[in-house]
Amino acid sequence: MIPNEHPVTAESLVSEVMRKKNEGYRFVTMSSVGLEDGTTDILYHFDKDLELAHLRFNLPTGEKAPSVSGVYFAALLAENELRDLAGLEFEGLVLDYNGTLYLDPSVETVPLVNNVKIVDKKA
Amino acid sequence: MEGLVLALLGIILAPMAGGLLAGTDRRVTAWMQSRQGPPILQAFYDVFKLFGKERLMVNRWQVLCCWIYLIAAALSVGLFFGKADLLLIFFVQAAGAVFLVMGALSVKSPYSQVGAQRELVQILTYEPLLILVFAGIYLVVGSFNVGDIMAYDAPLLRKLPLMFIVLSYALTIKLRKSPFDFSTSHHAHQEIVKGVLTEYSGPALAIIEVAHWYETILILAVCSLFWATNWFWMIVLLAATYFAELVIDNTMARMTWRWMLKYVWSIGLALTFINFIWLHAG
Amino acid sequence: MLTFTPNILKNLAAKPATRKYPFVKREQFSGVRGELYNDIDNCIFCGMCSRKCPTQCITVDKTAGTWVCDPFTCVFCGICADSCPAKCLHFHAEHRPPSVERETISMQGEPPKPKVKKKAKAAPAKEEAGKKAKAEPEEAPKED
Amino acid sequence: MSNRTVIPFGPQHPVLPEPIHLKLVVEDEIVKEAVPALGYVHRGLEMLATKRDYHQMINVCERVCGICSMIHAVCYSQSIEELMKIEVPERAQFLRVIWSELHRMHSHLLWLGLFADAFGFEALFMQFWKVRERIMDINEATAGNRVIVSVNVIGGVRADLSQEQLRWILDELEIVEKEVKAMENTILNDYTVKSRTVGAGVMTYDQAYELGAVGPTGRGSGLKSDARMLGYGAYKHLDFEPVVHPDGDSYARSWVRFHEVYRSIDLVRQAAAALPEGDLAAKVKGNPEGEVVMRVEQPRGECLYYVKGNGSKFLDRVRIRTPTFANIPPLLTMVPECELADVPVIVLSIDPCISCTER
Amino acid sequence: MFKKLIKKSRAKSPWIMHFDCGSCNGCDIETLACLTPLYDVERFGIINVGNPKHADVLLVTGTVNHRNKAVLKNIYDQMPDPKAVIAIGACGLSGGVFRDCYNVVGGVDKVIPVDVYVPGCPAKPEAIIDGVVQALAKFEQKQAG
Amino acid sequence: MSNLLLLLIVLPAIAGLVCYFVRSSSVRTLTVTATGAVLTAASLALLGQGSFVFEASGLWESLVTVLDFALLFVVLYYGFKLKNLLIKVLTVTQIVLLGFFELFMLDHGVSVPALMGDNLALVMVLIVSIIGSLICIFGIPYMKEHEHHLNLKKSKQPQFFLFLVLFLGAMNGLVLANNILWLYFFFEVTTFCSFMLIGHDGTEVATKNATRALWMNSVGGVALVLGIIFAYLQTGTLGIVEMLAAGPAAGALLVAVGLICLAGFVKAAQLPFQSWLLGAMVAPTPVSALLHSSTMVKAGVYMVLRFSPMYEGTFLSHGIALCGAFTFLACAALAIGQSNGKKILAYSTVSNLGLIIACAGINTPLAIIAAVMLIIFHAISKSLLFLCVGTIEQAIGSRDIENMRGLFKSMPRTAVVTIIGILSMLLPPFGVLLCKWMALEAAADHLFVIVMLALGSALTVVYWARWAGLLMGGRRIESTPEKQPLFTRGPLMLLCAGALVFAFATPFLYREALVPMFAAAHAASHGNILDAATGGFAIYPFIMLIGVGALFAMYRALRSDVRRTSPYLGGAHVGDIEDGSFLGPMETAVPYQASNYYLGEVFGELRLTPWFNIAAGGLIILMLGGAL
Repeated sequence: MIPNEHPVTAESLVSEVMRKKNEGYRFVTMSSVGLEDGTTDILYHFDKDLELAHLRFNLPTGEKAPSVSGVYFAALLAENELRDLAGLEFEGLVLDYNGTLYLDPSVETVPLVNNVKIVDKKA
Repeated sequence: MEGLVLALLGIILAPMAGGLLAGTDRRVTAWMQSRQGPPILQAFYDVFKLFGKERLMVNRWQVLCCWIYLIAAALSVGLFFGKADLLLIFFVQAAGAVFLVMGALSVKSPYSQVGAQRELVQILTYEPLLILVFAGIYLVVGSFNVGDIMAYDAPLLRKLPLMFIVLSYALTIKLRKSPFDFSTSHHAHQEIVKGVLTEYSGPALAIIEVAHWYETILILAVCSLFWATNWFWMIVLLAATYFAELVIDNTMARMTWRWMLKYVWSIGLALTFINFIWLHAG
Repeated sequence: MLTFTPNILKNLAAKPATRKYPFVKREQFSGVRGELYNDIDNCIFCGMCSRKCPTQCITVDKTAGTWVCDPFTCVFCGICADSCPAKCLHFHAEHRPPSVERETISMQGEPPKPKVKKKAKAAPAKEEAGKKAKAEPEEAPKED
Repeated sequence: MSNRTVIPFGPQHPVLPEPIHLKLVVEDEIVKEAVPALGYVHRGLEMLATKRDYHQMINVCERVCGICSMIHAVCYSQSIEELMKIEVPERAQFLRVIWSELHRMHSHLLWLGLFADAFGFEALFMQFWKVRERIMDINEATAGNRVIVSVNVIGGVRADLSQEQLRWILDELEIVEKEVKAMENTILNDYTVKSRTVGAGVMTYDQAYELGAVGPTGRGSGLKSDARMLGYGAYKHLDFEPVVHPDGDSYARSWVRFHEVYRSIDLVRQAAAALPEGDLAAKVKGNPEGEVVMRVEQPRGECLYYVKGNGSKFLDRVRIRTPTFANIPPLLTMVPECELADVPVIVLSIDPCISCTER
Repeated sequence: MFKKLIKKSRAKSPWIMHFDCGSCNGCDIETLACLTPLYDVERFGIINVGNPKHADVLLVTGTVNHRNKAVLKNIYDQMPDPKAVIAIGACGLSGGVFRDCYNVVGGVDKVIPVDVYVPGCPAKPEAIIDGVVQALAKFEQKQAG
Repeated sequence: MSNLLLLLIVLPAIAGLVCYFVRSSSVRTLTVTATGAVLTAASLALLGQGSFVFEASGLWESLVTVLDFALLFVVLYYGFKLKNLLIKVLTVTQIVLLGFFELFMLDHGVSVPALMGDNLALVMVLIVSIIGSLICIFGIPYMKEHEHHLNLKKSKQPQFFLFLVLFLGAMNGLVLANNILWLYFFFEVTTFCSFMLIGHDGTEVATKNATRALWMNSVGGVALVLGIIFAYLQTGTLGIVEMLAAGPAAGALLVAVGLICLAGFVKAAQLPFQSWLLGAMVAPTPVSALLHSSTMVKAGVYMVLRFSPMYEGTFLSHGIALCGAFTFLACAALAIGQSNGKKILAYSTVSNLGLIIACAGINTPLAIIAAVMLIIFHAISKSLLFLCVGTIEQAIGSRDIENMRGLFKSMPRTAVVTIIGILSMLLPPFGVLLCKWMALEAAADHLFVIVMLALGSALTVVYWARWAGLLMGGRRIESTPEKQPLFTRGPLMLLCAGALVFAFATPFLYREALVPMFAAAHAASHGNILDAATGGFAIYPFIMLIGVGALFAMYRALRSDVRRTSPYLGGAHVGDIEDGSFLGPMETAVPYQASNYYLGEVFGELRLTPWFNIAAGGLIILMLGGAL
């Protein structure tokens, strides 16, 4: 648990992010952390006047997360990165590299998740 | 006959002088940058090494083009020393430049293409200036012939000081010095890699380098016409001009071709008009 | 325009700043981590260096008394030297020379025996293999 | 008729020291479209957190980026120290600041040189790099290595500075300041330089804020954001004010970086004057557990670490958000409609560090 | 005679090209530093050409990663013979600290033949100069084609 | 003598009628080919006989007058049919003026020789007969293919070849005319022929452009009629030779000459009248080739050149030089902004005609010789280029030069021929450049003219060089060569050979043919530069050197042992080495795409044309006003 952190759900995520934007927050980045139960936590970090604020979103396995790149353009890079590294998929990504941002097709497993194969990237 | 001998002499000596000049250029540039710099003969080492490399080409047009570039450059120097007509010399030189561009255009490489386009803009910029300089010389001497111009009894610099500046723009462009080094550059850090030269390699590159020496000598020879009455002053003038080129090269950023087209044409034409009017008035 | 002229003219007048490296070698600063070596005589083969090394480039075999380091993987961080309890790991200030083949530093020392009286036997072993770094050429691994 | 040219800018390109690919679509050399492709430097070192223990991870984090390695290590050790509630000795904190600022200086001088090279000013490049060698010498003499100094450990630092060394550093910085000053007129006032940098890659304050620009890239657009204002480490004891320029073009960014060199020299002097006596490192026991988010200011801007420990000596997750990662979206909005010749200038003006970005 | 001249010139004019194959920038800036006034490798006739078609010596820094290996191979193929390859730094030699990472293939010699290995993390400019000098000795003996 | 003239002028008309009425393709082929052969032979024979003066019988005189009016009424008919007020007004003006002149002013008692042949005329006849014939022959397979593309039910070829062949006769008549009324008649015939040919395809654009060509040329017609009337009033003769004999003109006569030159300007599509020639591009390629190289526009420069002795040393001369030089510069600039191959050729034509006219205006012997040589070389090179573009267009379905990138790969022969054609327009030792050289030497005393020529020639280099360059490309040796019908390849190869041979024959041509022809010129020429005298070098060995050099380069290119490699693409090259595609973002291959710079912001056609037209209009007014 980090200070100044709030949980959000799939439904409220985009609106919460929107609210942060309206409050004048700057988008810093997103982090993901795999939990023991197989789900993934996605943390959204924001900054305003050197104060950090965080949103925590728990993404169940196999589900798609809503993309916030429509709200903050800068999120597109972070989301594409998580797509590559943790195998998370985002819905409504403004520029979707579809898992090719970092990884060559010759890398066959999702890096940050154990023993998960990458399925046909090009499709 | 005498002309022929002189021409041959020019064709043989020019690359040696050009190579030495290139070596000196690099050495002095290095000193200006607080470096020790390469040996004076470095330019020759480079060329010999390139001749010993594998022939690696994208297509055969490039070989044709680089050879014609060399032949045209050598021929233009030969014509100059053989005291031919300035405009003819210029056209022969331009033929070589055109072939260099065409060789670059024949390759499916965007860098080469962009370089060729920029080279064309450079040709577009300096060609009229050179013609105007020759016209200025003609107005003073009454002939386009190198022999006649050499025989003229006063330094042209006195009557055409501004045309000499115009010529120095052409010189800077031809030497591929900053701020006009954008179609290709002696330095590696260029947005279009090596521009027109990107796809030439090995012996072809060596040929182009030798041709470049010829061109350098040719244009310096044109500069020398501005003080042809006295050997000593001619050499002083050339040395001073080349040193000024080095200073300019080392104190300026690379500009863009849009800037060059606007700036050089407007300044060049203005200087030309002023000088011509001054000639008419004087 | 030409604002840089004073600088370049000054450079032109002054001596070049170039260090004439392979011909004139500058004295190294003390404490520079140039090349790792093991004072194998003092090595107790505890394996601390091997465990602490972030690149895991050191292999220590306690029973055979070998200390093997892959110099091509070593990142010269100095953690091993800091953590060495016997203080037998050191750095030369001079950098490790380039090589044309893959090599490993392998050193044969006297494995620590629980028994005493090893002093006499240690000498010949040291002679043959203890020459600080014995380069062992190795075929460069080829992939498909 | 389509008069467009498609240029693959990279992955190998002389202007880019690092491999990144930009697909540029140009029309008469005006860039119409720029799409980046990354992944040429991606190593995947975040994953090493599960294979190396948290002490060894410091050396991995140092190698996220060679140029700002010191500051990466600081950020990582501060995260672990916060997780483990370790009190870092004051002297270590000041020493960290000195090396951090030396790193910032050498990074900025390096950048100023590369920037000069981006617009074809080779002599200026050489001069900046000549000055920079003095800082490299300081690094080598004090920390044992020129670039990756490896002075940080969890809980403090490994190397110390003696009084003579400090005096020598200050003397050297005196010379550095003088030599840098001699170039101020050229990089900031020369006609040719200005005509290449002024107006190239303009980003307004609002855009910079919206796109999350950090570091000199943001400060060049008037964004007064600098993680050093947080007062982490010894910065809270030092007098510090961020360097800001309002114009938002490449010139403004170079102005900011140029003046930050002076600011860093000043910080080193302050830190050297206030350097307290004391231990170099605190004792470390146990393993980290819990989550933490840590920010520091790198030469390129704000760097953020998210670390999650699970009580073992291996960490669950290390997430590194580097400044260039944040500055790439701004770059993508700066490049379109510029001239092809300005692409290197604009790309370099954010001081891209691809090895940071991709890790 | 001409052949001898070429051979001699070859050792006096090695044009280098630097390719960063996924390094942390440490070795890159040290390679660049070699060009700058204090080390000035132009003394040996070395120019950084930045274009494989002009280069004689390829300096590779950094770990080779999966996306990069094709690029490295492509560049190497575009260099005209004779050519030499110098791998610089722990990463270029073996993968260094990153050799366990999922996206790291390993040393440069897994993709292209390497002539000289320059160890270091990062390799010091002096070491790089040494490496180039060693490569020249090999390079002089190579034949075109 | 009269038989030869009959052959040259009347035979084409008859052959045209045969083509029209005998609607058989084989007969047409035979007729056209035979006519071409006969014309060539006749023109050579005429050359062999040297200059002459020919008095036509009164019957011919009356016939021409009658035909003249008939033609004008036909044009008037088309004016009504097209509902174009301008054509109507201009034609009526011509009819009225000409009628008034014939009825009330002209003294029919005095007869002047109808035809004459001096050096200039003979050279022109050669060009028209030989090059024109080749183009007509090229037209045979071309039109077949052309109509195949259009899917016509009923062939329009008979009509097409009627006008095409008739054109040759009209041109021969025009250049041989001594009676200025005959000149006017043939002038009108060429106008009408070009109108019919431009509108041949019958599309909306074709009709529109044909209409424009008609009214613009009618402006020329009016100017010519006025010029004739003024000239007649001043000199009292209709014979051109007689007028020229009177020496430099002054006062009102100068205005008359100015008007005739204006008519020439219109014919030669000088600014601001260039739009009709550009519009003519819609016609099938043989028409464009004919209009641009050997007929029509050459009629314009011929007229300006023909009357050059009359305005020698006057202000009008300077004005003409300025106008010509300005057209040279402006059209070269406009050509830079074009990617349509035919349009580039069109602008280049106008530009070169400007140079010829500038030479005429400079009016020194050297300049005049330069002008004549330029007419010759330009005709050869330009016809070659048009035929090449036509061939390429039929093969690749586009005339955009961007689509011709790497054409060498698929059409090696045509590509090489095109490249030679382009090079013959801009490089030494080819004739066009040598003429430009002479022109520059001649213009060195004229400040504004030389500045414009200098700028213009640099612009010329740009648009030619990039076109030639992008035709080149890689090709595997084992791939099959292209196939072409004989009548396509024949003219191409002949013209290409002509361009090469003439390049090497330049000094010979100059010394042996042109200088004696313009004997007076030789004496006065200050730099008989193609001789050995000034150069320190004879041009001959020089040209030999270039030739040997080029051959050596070709030898190196073909022989040398080369390893082929892919182009440099930042290391991201994928696929075949010919391909030039690279691996872009998202693991997708990005195909090669490159383009020339057209500098829309500087050299945009729409942007520049109005200003150029205004400037050119101003210059023409200045020129005519100066004549007063």
